[in-house]
Amino acid sequence: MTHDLDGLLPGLDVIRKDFPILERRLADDLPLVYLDSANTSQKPQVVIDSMVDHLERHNANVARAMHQLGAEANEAFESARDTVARFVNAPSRDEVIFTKNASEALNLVANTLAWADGPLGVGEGDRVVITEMEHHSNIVPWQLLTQRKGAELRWFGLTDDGHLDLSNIDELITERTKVVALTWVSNMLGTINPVAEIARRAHEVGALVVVDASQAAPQLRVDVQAVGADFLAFTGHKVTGPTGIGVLWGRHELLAQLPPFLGGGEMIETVAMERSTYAAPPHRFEAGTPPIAEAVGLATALDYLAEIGLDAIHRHEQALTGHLLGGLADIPGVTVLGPLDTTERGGAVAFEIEGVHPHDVAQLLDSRGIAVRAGHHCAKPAHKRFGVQSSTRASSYLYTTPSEVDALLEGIIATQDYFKVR
Amino acid sequence: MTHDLDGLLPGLDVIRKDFPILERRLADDLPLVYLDSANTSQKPQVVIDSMVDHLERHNANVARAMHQLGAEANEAFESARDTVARFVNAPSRDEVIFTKNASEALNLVANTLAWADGPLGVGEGDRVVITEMEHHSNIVPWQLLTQRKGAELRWFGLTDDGHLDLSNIDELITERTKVVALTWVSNMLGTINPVAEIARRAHEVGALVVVDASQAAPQLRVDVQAVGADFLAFTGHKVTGPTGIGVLWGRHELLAQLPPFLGGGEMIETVAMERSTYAAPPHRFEAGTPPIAEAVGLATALDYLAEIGLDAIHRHEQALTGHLLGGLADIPGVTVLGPLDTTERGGAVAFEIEGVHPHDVAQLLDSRGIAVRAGHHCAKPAHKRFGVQSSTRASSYLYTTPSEVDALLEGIIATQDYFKVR
Amino acid sequence: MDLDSLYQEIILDHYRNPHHAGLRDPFESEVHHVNPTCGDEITLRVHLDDGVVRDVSYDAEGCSISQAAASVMADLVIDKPLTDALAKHEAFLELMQSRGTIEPDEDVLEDGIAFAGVSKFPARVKCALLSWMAFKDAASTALATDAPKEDA
Amino acid sequence: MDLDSLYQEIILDHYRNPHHAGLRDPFESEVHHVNPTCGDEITLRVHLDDGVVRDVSYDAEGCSISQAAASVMADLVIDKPLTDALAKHEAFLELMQSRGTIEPDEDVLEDGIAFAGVSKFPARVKCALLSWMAFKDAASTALATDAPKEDA
Ligand SMILES: Cc1ncc(COP(=O)(O)O)c(C=O)c1O
Ligand SMILES: Cc1ncc(COP(=O)(O)O)c(C=O)c1O
Repeated sequence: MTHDLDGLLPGLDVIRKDFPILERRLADDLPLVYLDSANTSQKPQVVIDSMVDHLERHNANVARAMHQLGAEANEAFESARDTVARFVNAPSRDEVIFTKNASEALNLVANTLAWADGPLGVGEGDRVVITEMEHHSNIVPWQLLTQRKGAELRWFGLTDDGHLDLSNIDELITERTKVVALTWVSNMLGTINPVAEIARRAHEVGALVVVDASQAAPQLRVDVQAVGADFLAFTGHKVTGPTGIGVLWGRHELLAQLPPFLGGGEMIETVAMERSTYAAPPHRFEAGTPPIAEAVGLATALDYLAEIGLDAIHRHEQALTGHLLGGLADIPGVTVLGPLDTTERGGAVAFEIEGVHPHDVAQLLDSRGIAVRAGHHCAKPAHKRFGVQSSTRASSYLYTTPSEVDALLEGIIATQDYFKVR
Repeated sequence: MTHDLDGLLPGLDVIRKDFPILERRLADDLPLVYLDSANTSQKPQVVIDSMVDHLERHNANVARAMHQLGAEANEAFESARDTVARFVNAPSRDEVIFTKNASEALNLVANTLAWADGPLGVGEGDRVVITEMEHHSNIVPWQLLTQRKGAELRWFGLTDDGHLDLSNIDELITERTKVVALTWVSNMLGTINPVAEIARRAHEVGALVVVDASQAAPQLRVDVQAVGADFLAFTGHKVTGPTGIGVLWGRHELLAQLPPFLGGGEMIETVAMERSTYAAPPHRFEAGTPPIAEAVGLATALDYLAEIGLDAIHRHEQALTGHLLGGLADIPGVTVLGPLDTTERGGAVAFEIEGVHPHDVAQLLDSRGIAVRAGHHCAKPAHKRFGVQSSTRASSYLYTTPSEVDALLEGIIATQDYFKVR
Repeated sequence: MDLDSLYQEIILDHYRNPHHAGLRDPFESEVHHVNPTCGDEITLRVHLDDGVVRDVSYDAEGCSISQAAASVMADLVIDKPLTDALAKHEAFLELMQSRGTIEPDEDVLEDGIAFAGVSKFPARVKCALLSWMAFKDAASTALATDAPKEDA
Repeated sequence: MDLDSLYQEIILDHYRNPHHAGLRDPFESEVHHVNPTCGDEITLRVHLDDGVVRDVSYDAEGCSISQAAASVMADLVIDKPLTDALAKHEAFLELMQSRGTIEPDEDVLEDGIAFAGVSKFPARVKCALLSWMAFKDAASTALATDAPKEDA
């Protein structure tokens, strides 16, 4: 099989050397073929090293400490905020809020909108619109919000080929619609949604647009201004950064009007026993000691991605995805869920093998050192829409090689053989 | 000055070698004298190494992954839960919830009590009792809860010598009281509170007891059963663990009755577009990808502390605190805020120097390589109670030596000289 | 990795031809259990009579391990006194938690001994236990209904 | 660490004997600013008349740097046209953000040049700016009141 696909990252071998885990040997001394990057990405040495350096040399609490270590830690933490602001092209660094993951970021928006007085507040009779392809983390917060406030939850359905069904957009996005929350890239179907276009429609009726960029940030250039979002969330561990950190970007004018989310240290202006006043954004939304070493690691990760170039990473993903989709099409009994055209999708490919349950597929592949994900990928409704309970998902990233895709394709055939469905 | 205080940790020199940052040289090539451990603790090499090993060899997402790396990561994460359960003597591992810090843990309790139906819910006319020595993270969540629900917030005042004023306990803890939330050890005054006794009184009226153990966990043996708490929170970065992780322990019977906190992946049982059902505790309260590498680091940290022994650490802290309090008493113009008897306090000592503002004290000390904290230490009400806007706080830990305390005492005298107040 | 110890022929046979599948009347209790991690589901009914498990019927969706486990479980408990059935559950649970260290007793677990290999794959243990947990849950509910007779 | 460049004699003098301290009438606007990190506070009043800063009075609690900055600021802006006062604010802000790289202009900042050393201590920059931020805030509110006269 060919290994010189168009669009692959130049120096892929060198890039792979950045990721120590890729040298791991698994059971039976097999090399690791990691195709679960949409679940979590691997970390380059430089990210790990930056966190180690922070912990070994600069560790202190931030914001509060006057001493040299404190100043260093604070500088490192706040300059991570600058890095994130650059990464998403935010108009202001004060629009960048550090959370613990993308899920907290989305809950932060849903909760503060529930508590907000005035025009931003979501209340009885208001409508929130989501989509059927959302990750649970962009469904459940809105269910909780609408249930608690007596608001209405509606959603875009999906077409058979895995796109958003926008045919009833005028019925869904109306004067009553206060929020439209949707994913930029589906973690199950891989679909890239026309977020800018939907944002434009939502803004026409004055609705707020919340974009879940958890799967977009790793592989597309994120420009919050171009996409026209009001809020945008992503998570550190999927962009080669550490766990324990996520990002919420929000338009400053909106953040300034929202009430606090969690209460505690760092988010206050002044505290008396009777009542407190709150700091300006972003600190208002960052209660307690933030993920400091994690912010350091995340900033290093974003710089690492930016240096390689998001456009180049996207091309790499497209090349691999094309190679994978082509290979899958050649195997009888395999069905892909989601768009088949690589220009319309990200690098996560969910598929079914007739006669073999996804867990058993994943198990067989694992016995060959190939790591994929089996299950509902936190997208039960999208699975239900396609009449399946679960699927197998392979997802590549900037360190993935065509031969790893080939290994997967061979592994699928071996799975069919093992379970005698070929 | 004497360096062989009674109660110091044996092998202190060896322990110090575990902490790479203690070799840091600051400006003017001065050695680091880190006396800000109540703000955040330093990290032993073994904690850093365990996180590096995880990231370099075992990194994968948890719960969802079927492959070998996923099983390893899941095993590491869930066994960290076992370690925490052991550390706090929890009856069940399912009572241990990982949060992002102590602040989130306290907000988790306050929010789920706000949303709970039935007997646990806090509503109009109900009372929440806190104390005047709480950290902002154990004040603001209860202000938000009581304001949002029309409940009443009351608090224990403080005596002049820095203890809780329990004289009006019968008036505060009544049939209307639904929650009593208090700190075990004050981060400003150092006071150790009689939590078990107060918990007993609270339980007599059926109130829930929430213990903020953020300052206790680093230096006292925590036994949730002995203390009689219903919920107990602490934070990773103060127990020689990483940032980005905290712990909420809660009685299983209560957790099982509480509604979810944040919504998203991992916390669900099943999700449909219309509605979802939720997983059992602890997962119900852990939305999204948890702090995995951080849990690994935290478990290593707790094992590290347990190996040295919490009782031995407590004795060490008492020895140093006694030495510091003795030294401060000998310097005219210095006043300590909080109890003067070492048996009644932890290792954080806040003080004032007449005629020099705490920031200027901290600055002078910093120029000598001594790191202390100046400000309100997220305890504004307690400062107000003692008629001060801010204070200087020195806080020791298991790696602190008597000569570091001596350096502080000399630094204080030098500060007085510099500002000509001696 | 010893795949064949996981996918024993007996397991694959039960997977391809599950015994007692489908939902039947009569029953005293019906439960629905989900493995939230992977989404495997089972709806399971128990018919108890005089302390004896007269029928277990189910509708399950899941992997080979979870499907085969349901089939074997039904074989093992149907027409057994509930106490025996629960003892088998205990034995199976212990086997699953053994990480391959226990030699299962064929007299007690019959085809269930084929699952010994599963215990070496921690991620799959939940699959094997899903139907057993559902059975235990349903049986205890049914027991409440059946109680008067048992007392008699 | 060059402590003496931070704690210049001029700064310590202003700290010990702050100019224009205390709250006075008349005033068009009063603001309260807090440095949430350390708790330093200032209540500050501005009296504008015909585009001229007639008085700045304040009640401040804080460290030597923040107290001295308030004193120097009041010296610099009182009896100056508001535009000049705001220009001085800009110059001071620029100095503070310079990390020691700017040579301040004594004609513009007078005693304020003593704060050049503060810019090398990032943690203290906020202290030096607290009163200036309060002044800017109060002045813009006062300006709204004063506006008709200014237009005249
Ligand atoms: C007593 C007390 N409670 C709560 C906290 C909050 O901890 P964190 O900032 O990690 O949430 C702290 C530390 O800052 C503390 O000292
Ligand atoms: C599309 C999407 N949204 C949200 C999330 C949630 O991210 P996290 O688990 O880090 O909160 C994920 C990943 O799990 C995702 O793929």
